[in-house]
Amino acid sequence: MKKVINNPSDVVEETIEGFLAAYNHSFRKVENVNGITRRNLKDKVGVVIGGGSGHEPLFMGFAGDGLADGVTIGNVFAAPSPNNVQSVAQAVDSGKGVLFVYGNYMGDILNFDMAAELLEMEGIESRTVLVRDDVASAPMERYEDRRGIAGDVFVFKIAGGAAEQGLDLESVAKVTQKASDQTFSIGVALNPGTMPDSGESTFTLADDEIEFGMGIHGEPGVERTKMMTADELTERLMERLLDESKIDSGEEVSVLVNGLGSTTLMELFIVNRKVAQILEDKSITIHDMDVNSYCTTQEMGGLSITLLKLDSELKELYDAPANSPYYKK
Amino acid sequence: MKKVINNPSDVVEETIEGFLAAYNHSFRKVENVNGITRRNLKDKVGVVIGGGSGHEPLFMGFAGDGLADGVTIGNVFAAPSPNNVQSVAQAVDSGKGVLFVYGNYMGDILNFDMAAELLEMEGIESRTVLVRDDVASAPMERYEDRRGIAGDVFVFKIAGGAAEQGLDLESVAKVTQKASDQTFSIGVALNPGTMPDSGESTFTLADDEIEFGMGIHGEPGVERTKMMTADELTERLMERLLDESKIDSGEEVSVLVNGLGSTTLMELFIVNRKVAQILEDKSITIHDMDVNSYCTTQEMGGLSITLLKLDSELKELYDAPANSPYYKK
Amino acid sequence: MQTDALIINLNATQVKEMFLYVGEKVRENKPLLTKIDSAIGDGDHGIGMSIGFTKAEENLKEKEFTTINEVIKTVGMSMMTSMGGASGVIFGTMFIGGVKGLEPHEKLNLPILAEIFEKSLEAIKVRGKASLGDKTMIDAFEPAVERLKQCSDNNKSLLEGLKNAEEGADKGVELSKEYIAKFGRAKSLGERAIGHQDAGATSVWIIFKSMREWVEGLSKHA
Amino acid sequence: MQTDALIINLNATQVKEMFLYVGEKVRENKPLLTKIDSAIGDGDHGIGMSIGFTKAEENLKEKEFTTINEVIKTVGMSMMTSMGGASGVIFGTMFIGGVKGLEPHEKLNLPILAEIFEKSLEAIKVRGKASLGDKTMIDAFEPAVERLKQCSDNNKSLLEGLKNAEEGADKGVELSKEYIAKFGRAKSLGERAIGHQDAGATSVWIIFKSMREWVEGLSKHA
Ligand SMILES: Nc1ncnc2c1ncn2[C@@H]1O[C@H](COP(=O)(O)OP(=O)(O)O)[C@@H](O)[C@H]1O
Ligand SMILES: Nc1ncnc2c1ncn2[C@@H]1O[C@H](COP(=O)(O)OP(=O)(O)O)[C@@H](O)[C@H]1O
Ligand SMILES: [Mg+2]
Ligand SMILES: [Mg+2]
Ligand SMILES: [Mg+2]
Ligand SMILES: [Mg+2]
Repeated sequence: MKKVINNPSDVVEETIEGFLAAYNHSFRKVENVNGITRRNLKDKVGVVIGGGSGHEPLFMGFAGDGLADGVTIGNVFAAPSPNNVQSVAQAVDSGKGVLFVYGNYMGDILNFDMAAELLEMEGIESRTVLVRDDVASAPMERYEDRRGIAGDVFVFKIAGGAAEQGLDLESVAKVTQKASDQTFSIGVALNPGTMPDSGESTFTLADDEIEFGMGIHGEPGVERTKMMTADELTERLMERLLDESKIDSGEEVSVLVNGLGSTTLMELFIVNRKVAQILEDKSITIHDMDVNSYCTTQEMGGLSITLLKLDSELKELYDAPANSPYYKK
Repeated sequence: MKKVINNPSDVVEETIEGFLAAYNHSFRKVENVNGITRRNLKDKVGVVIGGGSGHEPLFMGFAGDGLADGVTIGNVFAAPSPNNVQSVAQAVDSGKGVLFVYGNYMGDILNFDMAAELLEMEGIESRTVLVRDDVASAPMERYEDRRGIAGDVFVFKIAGGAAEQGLDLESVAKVTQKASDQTFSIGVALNPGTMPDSGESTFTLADDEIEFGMGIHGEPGVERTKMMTADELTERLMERLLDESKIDSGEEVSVLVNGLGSTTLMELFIVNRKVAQILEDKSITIHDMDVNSYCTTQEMGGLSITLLKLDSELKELYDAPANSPYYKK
Repeated sequence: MQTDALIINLNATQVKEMFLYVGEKVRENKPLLTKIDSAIGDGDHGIGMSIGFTKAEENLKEKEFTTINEVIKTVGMSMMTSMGGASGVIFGTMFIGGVKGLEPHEKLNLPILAEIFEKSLEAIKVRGKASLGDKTMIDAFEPAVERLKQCSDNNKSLLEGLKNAEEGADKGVELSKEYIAKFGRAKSLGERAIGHQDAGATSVWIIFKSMREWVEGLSKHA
Repeated sequence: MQTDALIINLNATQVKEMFLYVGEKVRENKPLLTKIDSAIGDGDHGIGMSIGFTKAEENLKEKEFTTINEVIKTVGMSMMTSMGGASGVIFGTMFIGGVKGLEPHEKLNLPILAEIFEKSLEAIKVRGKASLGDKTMIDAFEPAVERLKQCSDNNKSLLEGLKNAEEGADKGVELSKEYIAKFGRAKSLGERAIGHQDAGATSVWIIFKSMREWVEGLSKHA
């Protein structure tokens, strides 16, 4: 796999430099660590998101007005270190505390939790909301084991919206937790991505095979099957998603059809068309649909579908303005 | 190559349906043809863009406030038919005439020109601006042979901005033509895309080879070389681009680093970092940088760099608000 | 059994049947055309021609025709409106261009066919600004049209005319290998296009070949 | 020539040299560790450990040390701050955890090493909530620490202690193949993880193996 990179050990630093070269007017680098913050930080709860890199535009693309204030960026597929998290949190804290929002992975938890302890010693209060949207990653009985995938986007949006409203840390954490609890995703993998460092594929799949429920780091899914049509594939995904989420007729959702990297927008639109048909057939109200490649794994092929079940509080926050280079509402 | 599609002959229709399922509030389908228009059309010159599909989010993603009013969509890599172009133009015309903006390809010219004749018979006036940004596609002496690639985006932006200002058709065409004349791009290909219909690759390249100047349909480029680092590659591209465009110190540009499909945003940022360094070294002022995959060729790997040389008129139009699902200013 | 010489006129229904057969053959050759266009173009010519003739079939089957003008116009309009691409207009014009302004005919014979395609050729040249040797479908179409005229001038049968046209197209395809492309997506290839035949020229040859086959079949089995 | 029994104490500079050597060996094994992590994890363990020990080398080389606490803390802090991932905290804790609150020592001997790693093991368990048999680095580290303690209790030499620890780690790695992962990215594999050794456990084994090699080299050449 050819990658347009220089020294593989510099990819994260250079990615951040390239991001800031373009969006320098709105963001600045946090000194000494791989992290960024918004320039116009406000007197409000700071929202810090992050995780391993390699999933661009996640996470950097989700800092901005009505979104995150700071982003802590690990190496490719590796959680950021405690001091990285800590430095970003310090940079965004206005005295009102910091909310961490990130996907449920052991590495991230270890590092963010350690950072939270260090911050506490400095008198900076923090709360954490884990994103656990991937319904294929563990059954409901082991909900706490579910991983975070593209659903991140919806939870970041709600957290950013709530913080922007000026709520206190406890309240921002509470509504963000609700958003996380109401966010459900499922994905399907077609082709692997490759690690920029080693050029190794994240998994292997036969030419005519796909895997339902595979994670964004190549974590094993729930079923490997033959390739099928877009409509069949979408039906399979939606069936499982509606079943797991218990979202039913009369309820209202926002939808994200997320590409994993190399899957084209054309394909995502074709899937989205079927998603809309299925939701309409089930009398589930579509509040909004977003079709984009927000949470990628290098040039991995495949997609995920995310549903955020809305109540009036979440809907108001979902609709609140948001503005970053890669996400706008 | 696995593609998430249904019947290959339905990809364009279903892509449009999926797009409209998501963005139905802002766009509507043009009856009987593969085309869309904005819902809130204004009493102004209509801007119609389009071309073959398969390059998503081009072209559909560039209709909206301050952008195009209508989009005429051909089959994969095939220009839209004359009646398709005509129907979209009729749908957007408010009596002030229609500006066609599209890339310089024989198929597109044949179809748009024929549509223009048909429109003239109906009393609808039209003008055409061709985008010819790809400096690698023909030498300056054969400027009229240069193809249009990602530079489309800048020219669409200016056309949309000028029409939104309420200028008359002649004036919109004139400033759009200036933007086209001042837009310069060059690309490099790493891996082919595949045709959704046949699954055929658009070209072949050895595992360690890249091709400078290759077109977005796999048209042959100017040089096939071994893979190199991101910095070397960017230097090569920028040298040629600055040389061909004659953009020099003291001048001001907007920059687009465009991914061709499967090349990751991480890689595009790494390239953008170097682009910024080179422009700064040459004392060329960077007005704006955009790093995105706007003009793709299915899952083709590679990227292009586009420079729009700004004067005060173009700068004002560039900065004017624009809002579509895939492009915002 | 009818002899060659007897096949002088085709009525509108026969012309319709003939173009249905042509469409079948073009569609059969989709992979070939795609492969040829892949070598020096963007690989979609087979797809486009297939779409065009599928639409033509749809529109032809739907109706009864009394004039051959209507049949040929239907083929052309189907291609023009459904295909897109360079070849949508060019091949659309190959049919529409020749019947535009032509007085209605109930029968097609060689002189009329020659007249129609002569006008088409002109229309294509006006539209696309290409001429013989530019590595386009004209490289096959122009020699085919010339042969039609010659045969018509010499009072040959329709079948004889088509046989000659097919041969002319075939030779044109061969010659197109030697040309440098001046139009379309092979243009930037320069010298590198040499050795590869033009996709559109190949389609022209297939069209004449299958017209000839159909008329030949009629001669044998009628 | 010094005999095994004579290697009782290492001063701070020697401990520093030893960990520079350990770092070299871990970096040499980057492809192996990556491969193991690829089988059931996300394939970045070798990269992470390499980054950590490169940073450790940088920070160790930069300074003269008087206490072994400082050396070990430097190794741990380097890993903790540079690596990220699960293993950044876990392997950082493997070093920092043991010297936290420990009175300063100028020399490292087997009892002190055993004490340090015993504390580290506890700290890792508190942080990561894993225990023996959960298919983590603990599967190698816990038996290694036990062997260190036993040898220390029996007044064995540092080299003897390290030899035993290496053996314990090695066996732990073997046993880790049979476990189902309860933590980290292999967790969702369930039964499918069986047969594959844990990446972090393998790192622990490499660390003890290279500590042993370095001390052995010292015995032979000193
Ligand atoms: N200006 C022109 N005049 C005549 N024929 C042309 C012209 N441009 C292209 N063609 C024909 O069209 C063919 C390509 O058709 P097709 O592949 O369907 O369209 P596109 O080039 O838009 O992909 C060429 O092989 C050539 O024969
Ligand atoms: N909770 C934990 N306790 C102890 N060790 C752990 C824990 N989670 C993961 N590990 C160790 O970390 C190793 C994985 O490290 P690495 O691949 O660098 O991080 P990541 O899992 O974040 O990709 C595992 O093989 C395991 O030995
Ligand atoms: Mg990892
Ligand atoms: Mg084409
Ligand atoms: Mg073509
Ligand atoms: Mg790992």
